[in-house]
Amino acid sequence: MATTKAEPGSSQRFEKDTREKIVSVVRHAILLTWSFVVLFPLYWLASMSLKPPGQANTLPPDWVFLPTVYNYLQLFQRSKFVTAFGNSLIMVAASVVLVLLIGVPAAYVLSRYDIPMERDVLVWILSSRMLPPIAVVLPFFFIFRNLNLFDTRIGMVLMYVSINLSLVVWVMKAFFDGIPVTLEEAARVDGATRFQGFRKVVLPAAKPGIYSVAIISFIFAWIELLFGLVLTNSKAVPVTLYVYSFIGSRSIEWSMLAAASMAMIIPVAVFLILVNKYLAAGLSFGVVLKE
Amino acid sequence: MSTPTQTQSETRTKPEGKIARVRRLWNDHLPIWFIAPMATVMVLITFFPGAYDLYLSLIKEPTLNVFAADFVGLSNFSTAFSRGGALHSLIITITVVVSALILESVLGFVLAALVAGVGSGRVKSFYRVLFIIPMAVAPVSLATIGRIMLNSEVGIIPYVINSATPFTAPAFLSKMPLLTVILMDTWNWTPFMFIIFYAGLSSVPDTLVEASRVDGAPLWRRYVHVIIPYMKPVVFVATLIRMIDLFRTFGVVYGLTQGGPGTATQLVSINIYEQMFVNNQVTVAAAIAVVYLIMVVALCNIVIAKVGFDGVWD
Amino acid sequence: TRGGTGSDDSANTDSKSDGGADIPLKKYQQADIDWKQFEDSKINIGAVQHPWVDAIKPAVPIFEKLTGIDVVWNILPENQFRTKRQTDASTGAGQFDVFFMDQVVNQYRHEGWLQPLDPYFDDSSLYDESWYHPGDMFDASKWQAHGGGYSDKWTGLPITVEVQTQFYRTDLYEKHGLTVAETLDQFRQNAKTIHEAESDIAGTVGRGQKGYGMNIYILNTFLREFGTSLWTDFPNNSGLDTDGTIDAAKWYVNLLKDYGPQDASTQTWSDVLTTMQEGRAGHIVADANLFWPDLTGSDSKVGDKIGIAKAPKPADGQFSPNAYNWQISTSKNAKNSKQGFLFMLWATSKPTNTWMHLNNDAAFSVRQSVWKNDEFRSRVGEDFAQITLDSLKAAKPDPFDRKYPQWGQQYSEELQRAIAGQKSAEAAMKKAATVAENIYSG
Amino acid sequence: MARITIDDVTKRFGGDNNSVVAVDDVSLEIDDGEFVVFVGPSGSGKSTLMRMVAGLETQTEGDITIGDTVVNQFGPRARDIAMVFQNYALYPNMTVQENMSFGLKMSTNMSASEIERNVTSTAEMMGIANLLDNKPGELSGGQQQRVALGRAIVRDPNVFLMDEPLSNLDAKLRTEMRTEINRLQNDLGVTTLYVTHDQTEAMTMGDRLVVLNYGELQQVGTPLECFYRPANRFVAGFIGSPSMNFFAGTARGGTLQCDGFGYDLSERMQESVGSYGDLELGIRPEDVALHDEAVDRNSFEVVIDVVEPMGSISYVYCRVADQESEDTFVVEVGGQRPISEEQTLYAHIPPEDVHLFDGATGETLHQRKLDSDIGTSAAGQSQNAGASSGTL
Amino acid sequence: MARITIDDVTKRFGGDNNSVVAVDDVSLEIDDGEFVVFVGPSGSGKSTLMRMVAGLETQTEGDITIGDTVVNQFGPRARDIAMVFQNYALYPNMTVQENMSFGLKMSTNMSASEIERNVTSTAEMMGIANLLDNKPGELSGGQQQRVALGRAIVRDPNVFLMDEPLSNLDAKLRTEMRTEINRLQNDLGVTTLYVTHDQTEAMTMGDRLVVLNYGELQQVGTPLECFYRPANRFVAGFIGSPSMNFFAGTARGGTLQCDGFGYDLSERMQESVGSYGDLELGIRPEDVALHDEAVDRNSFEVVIDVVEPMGSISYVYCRVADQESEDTFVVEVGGQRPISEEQTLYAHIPPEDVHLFDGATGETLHQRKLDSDIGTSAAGQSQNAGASSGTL
Ligand SMILES: Nc1ncnc2c1ncn2[C@@H]1O[C@H](COP(=O)(O)OP(=O)(O)OP(=O)(O)O)[C@@H](O)[C@H]1O
Ligand SMILES: Nc1ncnc2c1ncn2[C@@H]1O[C@H](COP(=O)(O)OP(=O)(O)OP(=O)(O)O)[C@@H](O)[C@H]1O
Ligand SMILES: [Mg+2]
Ligand SMILES: [Mg+2]
Repeated sequence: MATTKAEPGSSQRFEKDTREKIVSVVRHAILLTWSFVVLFPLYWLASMSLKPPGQANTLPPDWVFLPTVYNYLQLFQRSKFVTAFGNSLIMVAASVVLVLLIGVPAAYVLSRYDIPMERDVLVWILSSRMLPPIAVVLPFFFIFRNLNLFDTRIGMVLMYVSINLSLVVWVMKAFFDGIPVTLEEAARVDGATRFQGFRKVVLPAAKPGIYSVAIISFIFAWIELLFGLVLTNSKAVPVTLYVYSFIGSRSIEWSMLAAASMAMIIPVAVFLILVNKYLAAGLSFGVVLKE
Repeated sequence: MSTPTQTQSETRTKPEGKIARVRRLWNDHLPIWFIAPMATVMVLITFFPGAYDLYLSLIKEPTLNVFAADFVGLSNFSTAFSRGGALHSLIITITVVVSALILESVLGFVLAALVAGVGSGRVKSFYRVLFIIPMAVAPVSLATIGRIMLNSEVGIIPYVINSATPFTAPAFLSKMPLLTVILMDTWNWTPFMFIIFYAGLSSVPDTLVEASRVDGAPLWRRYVHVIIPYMKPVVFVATLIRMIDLFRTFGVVYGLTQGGPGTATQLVSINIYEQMFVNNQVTVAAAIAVVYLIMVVALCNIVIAKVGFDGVWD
Repeated sequence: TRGGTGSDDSANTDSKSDGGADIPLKKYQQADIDWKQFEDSKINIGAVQHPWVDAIKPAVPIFEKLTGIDVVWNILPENQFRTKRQTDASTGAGQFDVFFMDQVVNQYRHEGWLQPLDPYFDDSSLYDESWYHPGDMFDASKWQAHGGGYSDKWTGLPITVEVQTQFYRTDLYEKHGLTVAETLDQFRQNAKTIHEAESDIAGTVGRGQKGYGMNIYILNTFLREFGTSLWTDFPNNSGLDTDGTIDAAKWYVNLLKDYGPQDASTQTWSDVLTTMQEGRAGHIVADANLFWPDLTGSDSKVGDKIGIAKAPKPADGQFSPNAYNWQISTSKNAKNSKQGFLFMLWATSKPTNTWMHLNNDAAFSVRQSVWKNDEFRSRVGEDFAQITLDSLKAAKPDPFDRKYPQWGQQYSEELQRAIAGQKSAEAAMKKAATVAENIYSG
Repeated sequence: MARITIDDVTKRFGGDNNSVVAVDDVSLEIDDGEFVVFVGPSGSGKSTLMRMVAGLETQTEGDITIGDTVVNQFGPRARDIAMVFQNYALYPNMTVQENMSFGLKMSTNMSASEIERNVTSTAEMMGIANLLDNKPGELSGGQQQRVALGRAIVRDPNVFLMDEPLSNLDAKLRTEMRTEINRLQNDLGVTTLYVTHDQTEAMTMGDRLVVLNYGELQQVGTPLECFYRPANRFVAGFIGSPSMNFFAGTARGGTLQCDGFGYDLSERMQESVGSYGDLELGIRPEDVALHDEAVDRNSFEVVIDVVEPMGSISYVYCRVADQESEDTFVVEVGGQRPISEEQTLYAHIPPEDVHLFDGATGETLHQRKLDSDIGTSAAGQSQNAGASSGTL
Repeated sequence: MARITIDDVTKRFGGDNNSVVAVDDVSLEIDDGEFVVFVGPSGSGKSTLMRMVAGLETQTEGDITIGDTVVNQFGPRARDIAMVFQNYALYPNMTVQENMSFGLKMSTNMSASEIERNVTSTAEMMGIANLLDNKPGELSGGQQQRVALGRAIVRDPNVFLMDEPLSNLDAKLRTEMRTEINRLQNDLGVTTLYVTHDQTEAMTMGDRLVVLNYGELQQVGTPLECFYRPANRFVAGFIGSPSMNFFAGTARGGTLQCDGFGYDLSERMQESVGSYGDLELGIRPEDVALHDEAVDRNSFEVVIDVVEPMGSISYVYCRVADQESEDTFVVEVGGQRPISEEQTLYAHIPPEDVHLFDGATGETLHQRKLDSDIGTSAAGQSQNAGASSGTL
């Protein structure tokens, strides 16, 4: 027994180690390839934004170049851009808050109470997402003009809410399904009203779901264009529309466009990094979570 | 014996002030208060535009005055299919939806599985954030920058392909527009599938995977027979939502190709746009939208019926 | 000025942005027009992201001072602007008092969304013919401002005109000993030479992208030069399947397929421009003179190597380049049409127009006087000015009938298909003809 | 502190036509300060009954009174109860401190400092004072359980409700916590309802046991009453581990004829049984004796099937030698006694330890004899036994 | 069927500098067909050791041999084992039939009909034949457990691995399944490793016990060896429920001076102890006698703290009257014996039942006497005890 122990044992271990190493190398090779696929366009975008105007599309490319923040300075000197950017930040953030305020309680009710025809209700909610915006923008234009919502931030906030509400309801319903009912019962026994139980106990427990759906809603609203185009004029113009303004009918300001596009990525990236740790748990759609 | 009412009161019945009464009303009917705003918004954003489109699709000249409207039955629908290219754009849309959905799901899943297996938490976080970023690129930017990057003369991508690989870069936008559009959408939206699948994967119990390993299942069978079925709710909801979103894709494709060359990438949404904003055929556009809505709703119901909510939310 | 979307604060212009205009008010006040009658009102202008906007904006404070009317701009890229304009007009919202008008002019007129300007011209408090000098405008421009010949009333006032010309790389021509093409055959030959001799450079570039203002804008020139026209018999025969059209299409399609960039069929104005700017093409088939400022500007790597010439024609054809005008119009539902008319008048008046062209990089005057102005000619270059003037004088603009957008779109799709190699030029044009005729018959 | 009265309470779940009767016409009085344990198989309605007391479910029929108030219409909030859940139900986002303060904040007007004082002292009592700033996710199972208890205790409620609070703990911890809860309840004297299906907990914790089956009350009494004086075959079989052995048989002429052996009924038994025919004989594993030879007529030959040595004792599974079926019964013997499988021995059932049950209804007909007075005195007042102590 | 050899196996988790040693240099031979039970407190490395045998973890050092093959480099797939998990780990999307066929489909070339035949016959054996078309979600805990077992059995593997397979079941079901697994393992004769922390399972199921603590092997032997002949204080305390009572003391001149009482060491004891000073005396609860009066010098006065009546027996928690601390020890007495709290009695520790341990290392110095030959004969071969039967 002791005869052939040490040598083959260690060599076998070595082999197993190498196998694990190979698996890990292949894994990272694939992940890095995709990282490259993701990063290359982003890198190109960034490099366009950091090159002097006129040098954006040079071929062969200057892989190495002296970066300049000239474009960004230009961008942020244009008061319209700053206004639109701020506009968008405010409107989108407000819409995320509002859509959560509307959607999360509704999702809670859908999860906890017996709703007649629940399935159909859920599909109906999802159907609000099925028509292309282009097909609904005219009716909304009417509503907005008649309700004096045209070219108002409130109007845009409502529009963004309508884009994201179905998503919020679906994701959060699934998430609430995974939170044990005993938690609220404990709160009620502890003397909390149903609402207090929801607000103080269930909501905090739903944090991962809320953060996840918030970031996704944020993104969907942040990149929205068509409603912004048709339903605003000057006061509530979102940043997407401003980005468009670098695309002239005669020429495109490549560097500025790139700088503006990069600037648009930044809030999302920051938000993403902030809620990163919740993302894994937040979107598992009712599959019961491991602790 | 007394049969207490279904809704118990939260507090003992004492003489109550106004505020207390409001509070009681609030708490006793909480579900109604909770669901009412959502229901209101939903009614507004589904019924009104839907009804409007339906109305438009049935009349001759667009007018808001229902009494003056000249109802023409289904003639707008026949125009949509005879001259409006509705069928063609439906086929294009379905092609894009199906292939992009498959690509994004598979890729998203593979990436999620690979990232989930990464040992170090920091590296994991890094990939997780990085892989989501493409979603944040606005369609305007993506389409415009994409066009120039793909440009056969001055674009960086053909340049890199030509100079760094043995292949010759194809003319992306003119010779393989549909594929280019699909790939572009894949770049843009694989993150959505990735993050949801990632969340789903992190919730598969380890023992289940181990049980299948002990049972002798090789890697791919483990995924096919054990992990993916376990994640069914996640897969189902993610693909359903992505499918719906794909059906209404507009910005990126319009920016890239405007539906061309010819009508090679003319999605339904682009067709509706052109009918409405180029041809000024609002009623025909509405007819296409109605057909399309019916189709998507039907499709969703079929998918839901086939796959079922069972095992999704029970 | 305030409000508006887009880069109106300092976009595209460096230092001249802040009301640097210095046109004496006197030049306007000498007109027999009651400029001040709408003091303290406001007009909304819906505009396309276009050099004209950049050029006139610095002068707008003068208008505001002259009239006491506030000007609010809404500036958008062409496609987005169209969407917005259509929404506005079709829903009767009337948010724009003045807006850019293009190929849809007769469609809008036919729908009753457009307001003819003649009543304002007849209003003596608003208009002074002797001061305004409409005779100075090119006939082609005035013709297009009357619904492209479909209306006997003013549909708008023309603001810019652009005409077909050809641009070439002087250095390459010199290197390969080429002469500037006058005929289509020569042009093709030149493209061939450059294409085959230079590895990284395409023989030619041209707009292949579909759209009623895109590829067909160019083809329309050639089909006329081949002796045919659009709507040989309106609305029964579109003229798109005549021999002339088919020959023209064949020539254009083959040229781009043989010596153009690989993805010529998808190229837009900005693609063409960038390709030329980056020095990756020998010449532009023949496109608007308005390429000139950007081709020779600071963003261009070949700025000092660009030559301009008249558009080529078939050996036995008649030189008749296409010309296109933007006009500004007002709608039926606009709330301040009179104020808007004052603005149109002011913006297209001789003093403003001249100032823009002398001081603010404009090069698209609809007034002949500018093209003859020495100061202007020396600023933009003698060649450019002379060739543009000659071309404009011979120009034959497209008639935009009321369904032009619709059939034009499909016609351009067919042409794009041919350029992309999906079908032959002949088949494409025949199909386009059928479609166009069907649109009127069915 | 409060007395609880459950009066003809019935709970049906589901629609009118296909409803499940979870609790079936149960009446029960629980004295102030009493510790009552609900036992019964899974699905017997223990949780439902407790949840109705909590106000988390509304009974379909009947009244529940806490103290002097009929609480039918009150939500849990108004009932002044505290509950400990099987999965602890700690609020995951709050620290231990916050978890414990939550109830006080919600249901009293105490000042923050007062709350803190209470929480700290309770935490000290529970030995979790050093965990106050941790989140539940950072605690072990036992610590979480302590927090859950502490959260209930700090509220100083009228009634404690505990639904299988220990079932997620491992054996060792469970023993520890069991003693702790016992001690606490003794000290605090708060009326307590406790659901379990653990034998040991049932036997050792409560002043009284409430045995439920299919939503129906089977027996209410002290643990020892239920053990020695089971009201019916169900209780006899349910209480005690290993279970009581049952032999079905027919009484004929003073002899109970079972499968494989006959058993002579004593006079006392014959009196109790009267004219019943089909009976079941019940005998606990520890009361059966195994001999090498038959000792009297009531001995019968058995074959040893399996021996489970437990250390100080062994469980021996025997098969009656002459019987037709394969059924075995359990006998408890000393751990050091050498018995091997397939061995043949003689089992003896001492008449004084025998229970007899009606074969059809399961009703108890005859009870074992007892040395002390547990059974006889208690058996009579079984339904309304007061808060007698758990010791003898 | 296979023999398993675990040879100097060590498992470290985590990085090089702050690693956790989960299993520490364990060597073990398991005979073909043997049923070995791993016990030990939580975190002692039981699961880790088993998972290394399964191939789910790779050992850091050492070799594992199954049959004649060193399997270090094989994944679980190649080891021909079947495993039963604590939470069953049934595939929720598959029917029972599919769950049971899955392993066969994956690891053999059997035809579909053959698989079906095997599954059906196993299902019949396990009494779940009527559930074959159900999904796991529709089954009760006990049924799920049966399916999990059936899934393992149907594969006819070399080795069964079971990690606390019964811990999610309630007491009654656990008893049932315990006997069933025992019977099955007897019938099938497949080498089985079984992890548990349940006393009863540990004592009754295995041929041998493997006791682990902090990843180190404490003792390997039959359950009764471990019970009666513990190798050290840890095993003595861990095996048996309630635990053995320990009294720390100092041996001086033939007397062990403990807190509150002195205990005269018998001659045999003094021999075993030799010159050790600090000792611990161990005595099992069932071996202590409680008398009304002192019986000999080794009796001492105790005050009764708590009495837990369990039916046929009661556990009495006593405090040594003269001791300084509040510690109690447990005594098992007959269930009907009337003892009440705060009563004063005399505890007697019979010298023949006493264990003595080294106070510092915990090593066993002196073992109790035994009537039969369990201990003496077995103790010597403790490490390599063959597949001796579990009965005496
Ligand atoms: N919300 C409900 N809807 C429908 N039936 C229910 C509901 N809650 C409980 N039941 C049914 O009522 C009966 C009693 O359930 P209960 O939970 O009270 O049993 P239990 O004694 O607590 O069981 P366990 O020991 O498993 O916890 C069961 O048949 C159960 O299926
Ligand atoms: N994957 C892992 N990473 C790091 N440490 C681990 C891992 N798995 C186990 N450990 C550690 O190894 C030790 C042994 O764990 P193991 O699960 O084998 O214990 P166990 O005896 O099975 O306990 P239990 O009875 O609680 O199941 C513990 O300290 C545990 O924290
Ligand atoms: Mg229960
Ligand atoms: Mg374990």
